[in-house]
Amino acid sequence: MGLLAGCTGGDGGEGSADPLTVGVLVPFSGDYAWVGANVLPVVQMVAEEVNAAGGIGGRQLRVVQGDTEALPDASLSATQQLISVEEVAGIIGPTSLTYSAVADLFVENGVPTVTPTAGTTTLDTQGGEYVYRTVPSDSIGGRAIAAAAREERINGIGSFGSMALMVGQREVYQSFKEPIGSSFTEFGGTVVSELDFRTGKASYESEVQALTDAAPEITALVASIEDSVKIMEAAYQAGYEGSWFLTQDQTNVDFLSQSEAVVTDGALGIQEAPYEAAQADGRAAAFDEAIQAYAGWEETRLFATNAYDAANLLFLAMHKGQVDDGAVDRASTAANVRAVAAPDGTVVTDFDSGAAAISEGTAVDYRGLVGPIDFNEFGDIAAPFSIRRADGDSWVEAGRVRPADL
Amino acid sequence: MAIVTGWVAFVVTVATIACIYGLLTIGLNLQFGFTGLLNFGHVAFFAAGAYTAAIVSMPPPGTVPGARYMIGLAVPMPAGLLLTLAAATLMGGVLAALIGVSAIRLESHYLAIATFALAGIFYDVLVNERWLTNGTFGMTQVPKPLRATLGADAWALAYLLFAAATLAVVYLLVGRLLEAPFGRVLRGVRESTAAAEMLGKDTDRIKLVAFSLGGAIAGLAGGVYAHYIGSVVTGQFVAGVTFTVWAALLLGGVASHRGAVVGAFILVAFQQSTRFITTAYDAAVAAFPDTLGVVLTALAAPLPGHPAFLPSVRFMIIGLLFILVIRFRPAGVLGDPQEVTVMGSEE
Amino acid sequence: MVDLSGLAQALTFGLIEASVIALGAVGLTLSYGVTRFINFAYGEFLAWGAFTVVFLVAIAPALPLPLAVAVAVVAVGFMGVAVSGAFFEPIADRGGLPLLITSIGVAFVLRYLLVAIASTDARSLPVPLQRPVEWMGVGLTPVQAVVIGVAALAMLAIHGVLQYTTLGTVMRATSGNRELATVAGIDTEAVVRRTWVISAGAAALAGVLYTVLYAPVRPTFGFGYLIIIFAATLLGGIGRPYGAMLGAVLIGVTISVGSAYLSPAYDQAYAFIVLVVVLLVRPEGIRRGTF
Amino acid sequence: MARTILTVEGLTKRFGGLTAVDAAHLTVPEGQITGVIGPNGAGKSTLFDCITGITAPDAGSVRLGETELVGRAPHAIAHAGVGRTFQTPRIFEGMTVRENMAFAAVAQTGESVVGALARPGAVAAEEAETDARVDELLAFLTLDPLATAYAGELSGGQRKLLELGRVLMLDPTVLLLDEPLAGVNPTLGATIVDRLEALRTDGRTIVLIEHDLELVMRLCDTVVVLHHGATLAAGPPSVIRADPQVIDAYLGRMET
Repeated sequence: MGLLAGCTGGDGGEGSADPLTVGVLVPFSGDYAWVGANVLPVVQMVAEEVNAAGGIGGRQLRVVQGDTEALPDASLSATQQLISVEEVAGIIGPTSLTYSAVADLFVENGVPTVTPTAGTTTLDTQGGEYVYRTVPSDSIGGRAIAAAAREERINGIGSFGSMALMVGQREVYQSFKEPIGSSFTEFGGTVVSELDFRTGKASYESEVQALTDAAPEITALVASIEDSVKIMEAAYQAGYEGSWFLTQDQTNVDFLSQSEAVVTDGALGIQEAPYEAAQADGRAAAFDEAIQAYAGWEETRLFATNAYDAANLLFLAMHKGQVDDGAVDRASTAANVRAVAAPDGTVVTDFDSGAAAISEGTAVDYRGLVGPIDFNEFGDIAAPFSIRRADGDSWVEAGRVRPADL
Repeated sequence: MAIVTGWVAFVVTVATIACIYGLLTIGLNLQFGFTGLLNFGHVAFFAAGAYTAAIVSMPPPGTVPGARYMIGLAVPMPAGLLLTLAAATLMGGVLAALIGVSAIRLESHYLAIATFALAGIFYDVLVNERWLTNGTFGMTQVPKPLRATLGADAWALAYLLFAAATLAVVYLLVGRLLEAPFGRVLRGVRESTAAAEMLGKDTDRIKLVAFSLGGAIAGLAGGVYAHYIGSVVTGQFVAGVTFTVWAALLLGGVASHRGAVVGAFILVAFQQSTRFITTAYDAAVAAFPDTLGVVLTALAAPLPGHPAFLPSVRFMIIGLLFILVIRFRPAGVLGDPQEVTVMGSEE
Repeated sequence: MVDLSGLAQALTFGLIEASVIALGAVGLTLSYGVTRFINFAYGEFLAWGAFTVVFLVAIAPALPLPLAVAVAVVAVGFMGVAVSGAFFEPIADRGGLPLLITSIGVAFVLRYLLVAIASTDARSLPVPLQRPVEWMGVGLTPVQAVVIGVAALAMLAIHGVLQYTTLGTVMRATSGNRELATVAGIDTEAVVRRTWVISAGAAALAGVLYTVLYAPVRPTFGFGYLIIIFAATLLGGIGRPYGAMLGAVLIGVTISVGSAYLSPAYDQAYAFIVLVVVLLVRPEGIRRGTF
Repeated sequence: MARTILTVEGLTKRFGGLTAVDAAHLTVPEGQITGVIGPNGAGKSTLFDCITGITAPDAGSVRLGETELVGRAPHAIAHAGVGRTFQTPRIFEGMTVRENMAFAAVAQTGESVVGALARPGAVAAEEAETDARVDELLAFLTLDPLATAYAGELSGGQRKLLELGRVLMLDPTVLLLDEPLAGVNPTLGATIVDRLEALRTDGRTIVLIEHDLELVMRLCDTVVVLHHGATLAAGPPSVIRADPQVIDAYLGRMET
């Protein structure tokens, strides 16, 4: 699907009818190819919906892949390809892995960039003019984990006093460590041990031995699905009795299917809480159904909702530029991303309703699947978190953490 | 400064990366092409240079939020650029000398494995020793000299010229070395270490000098890379880089000084051009929706649709490149078959 | 609950991993015997073996695991012959260096062909998760015991082939010197083919055992594990199957004890350091004697 | 009696169970050709390997004039003045004949990185000097027409001549030649013998391993006979030819 679906077939004619290009700048090869596999279909689906409704200013949207390979030099040429050759009007991406290598190019070329995946804390104090994100920062995510671990009323198991931090040696995981550790201490808990481990190892017996020696009540395990399965199974074999707290990467059905209930049952996880409003009016369910059909998934994958919101925001911003100044350009689109999400506008929840309202000249407030999408000065969003507990091969919601609580 | 837009901007980026790979290939050619030292750990010297340049030029830890590294000498730019590049070159050479002193006497197959293993150890050190390399967060504030004053487009062009000039200078210096008796001694050591030894040449020292020089040039490439990308992270220094440089050398021509640089440019151009396969495919289907579109769709239909499919095809092509060059054109594009007896017959 | 700390347990974990390394090292050393080059594509046979079983189990869940493994071992065995015939034999007379560099290319082709088919997702095998049982003072799960058993049986089988079959004698003769063997009237082409079947088959079995022990695995795990297999092969003395077995035990124990008592983040490094030291001190390996 | 230039005493080398060289002793008079003969496996090549440092002897000493050579690296021994050729010539096939010869020129500024880059003048001068010497030797060895050919294209005999020329570039005090005539056609063989005699008259000291006993007896001033790694006998050809031990162990067959 991915190979073919890339083509949204602009009509190739000259003048205003030539296609409006949007770049998806994430890894499509290497260990992180799954990120591209999760994000691309969502952006293509939304783009096809927009094109079906006549596109933006009569111009069809064209989605182009920029493969960063999760390598700095490859991400630089991928970004240059999107900005200079494809002349994209906006970019969905990049991930935390290559953000710092290419951030300069976004700002210099004034390219509106909405990343659905980069939770890294390095972005906490950057962005906001050209770079926005529809995924909450790891610092908020980490704080929510700490808060949930301390409150039985949220996690439904117990108020944990001692915690071990078991974190993979990659920026995308290390970015969680400080927020979880400091918040947990701030909320009155004690961090009994910090274990950084090399990712992608064959087995983790020694690391688990160190964990069982520390004997924490709960372990915050920040790692990939495959490493988490290995660690939790090794811990089960070593007789580890404590609980687990996992991050968004692992809180999904795919993770549960890779191990056995006896290991995963009772493990706590975290996901952006499906926005009550989105759940109440059935949008979340409708999206799940649509994307699972479109991309052939059995379950809505990680970053899918974030990518949905990112795409809608970007296209609405372009549409606003088209309506206000009769043309889509990078500078206006960048400013419009913030405008179309401003809290004071009338609430809209998808491109069609949003575009219609904008065409009539009313200010809109886009509210997505991930949350209300109200950007702070750095282009970050706060989102409510759903704390989940593994039960057999599915996750049960144990409680909620609102941004206000943190 | 609107000159660097559109295709030009992309080509400027790709050309700068090609210059950096050109330096790496010259270094490897000095080690393998001319001296017969099978180095499968070239990326370690590249990384040593990049990290040294970062450590010498990065701001001190206190000023950077969340810094885990301890040393940041904040050498002022742009004056300090030569200093950081010199340090990078020196560190690449020192690391190569350290590895060389222990491994140089090994027979070529074992040297390949030893260098491959030592590069693996060096990668683990980069990831684990946070005090030095900031761990997997990487050194992300490496200054880009004159970046503020020139603005993006002009700077991109200026840095390309700088990288090309560095490549040219290294090319000329190494070229002169290779024409001098030094080059002749290397080739003799490559052909038969025993005979060279019998003719009074201290072959261990010569191999060590060649290996260290190759490592130093790779270190310099690391320095040029660090100031270009502005961030040095462990994710960049994987074994794939070593074998990309090997592919460039084989393509260009083993033991051909010109071939090494040409090979690097050809390979980088090939790698970057495969980015456009999806767009070219879309354009082709869009342009001829009925005839070609049907054929292409039919062709593509059975292929697995997951996005990792296309990039894996690219790597398979690079693999085939290794196989075909060795089998049908061991001398590579510009290599001289006469010269490359080492590829033809065992000592 | 079994206490999994202490030296005895570290040695046990080392032996468990050694059974996988040994199979790979013996396979590699056998093919080195008749081809005289270090094959950097060898790790991909581990991955192909593992993913063939994953694929077979996926399309035919009813198929018992051992049968799927057997099919995979045979299939990858013949794949080894095909790869050798296509890429290595045509330039066999050109000496070890071109073959070694070609094997890098073959490694890329095999690895990314597998990625193209299976994508980069991590997969596992339907193996029950068990808690270790106390056995002579150390903890061992039945699955781990089976893995050691299977590896030992496979090694015994290879030993049997080498010592008590005509193929074995001919293989040992050819591994000494291929030209000499041809002159002595041995059909070396056939011997090389049969050796590749055993060598690639052993790699496939090693890959399956690796996946049983260390699931989930990605299709690129073979190349990463190559250097551990090299360490064992060279430690035992290149071209010596019995040396490779001994080398595998030493490397497995080194990694496990090193991880337990030094830092687990440098587990690969311990195997590398042992390898480099051996290369410098005794390039011909620790095991005296010829074959 | 000519001065002894190279003395080998009690030289022993064992490979596993086999004693390849067994307390061999050898004195090489200056300015003469010394022949070393003995059946295959008598340890002749191993003797050369031990003298030139390629294999470290288990016991014994090798003295060039006053300096002890055992334990020094082959390149140091070569520098000390011991030049050597191999049974099968190890020429640099990927380089031209001229480059093969120029390779052996003694340590030049151009061979060091700094020298090659910083002192082009000195390098050029040395290169000119080397080229002159190369031309002179190539002419002496009748190889001048092949100067620019790749060494890989030479015939067996031409390779022997090239290896001889290459080692002469070192201007060695003692020249160890390992079967310089093996596999060489007679006409080229005659040229080689003629050149060896010219070298002797030029005062060069040569030690020669050769199987052609008739040639050895005719060419060499002294002959040393090795048998199972030990020195069986040494002396002028006439004495050796009549020595009962040698006849019994080695020459007996040749007489009939």
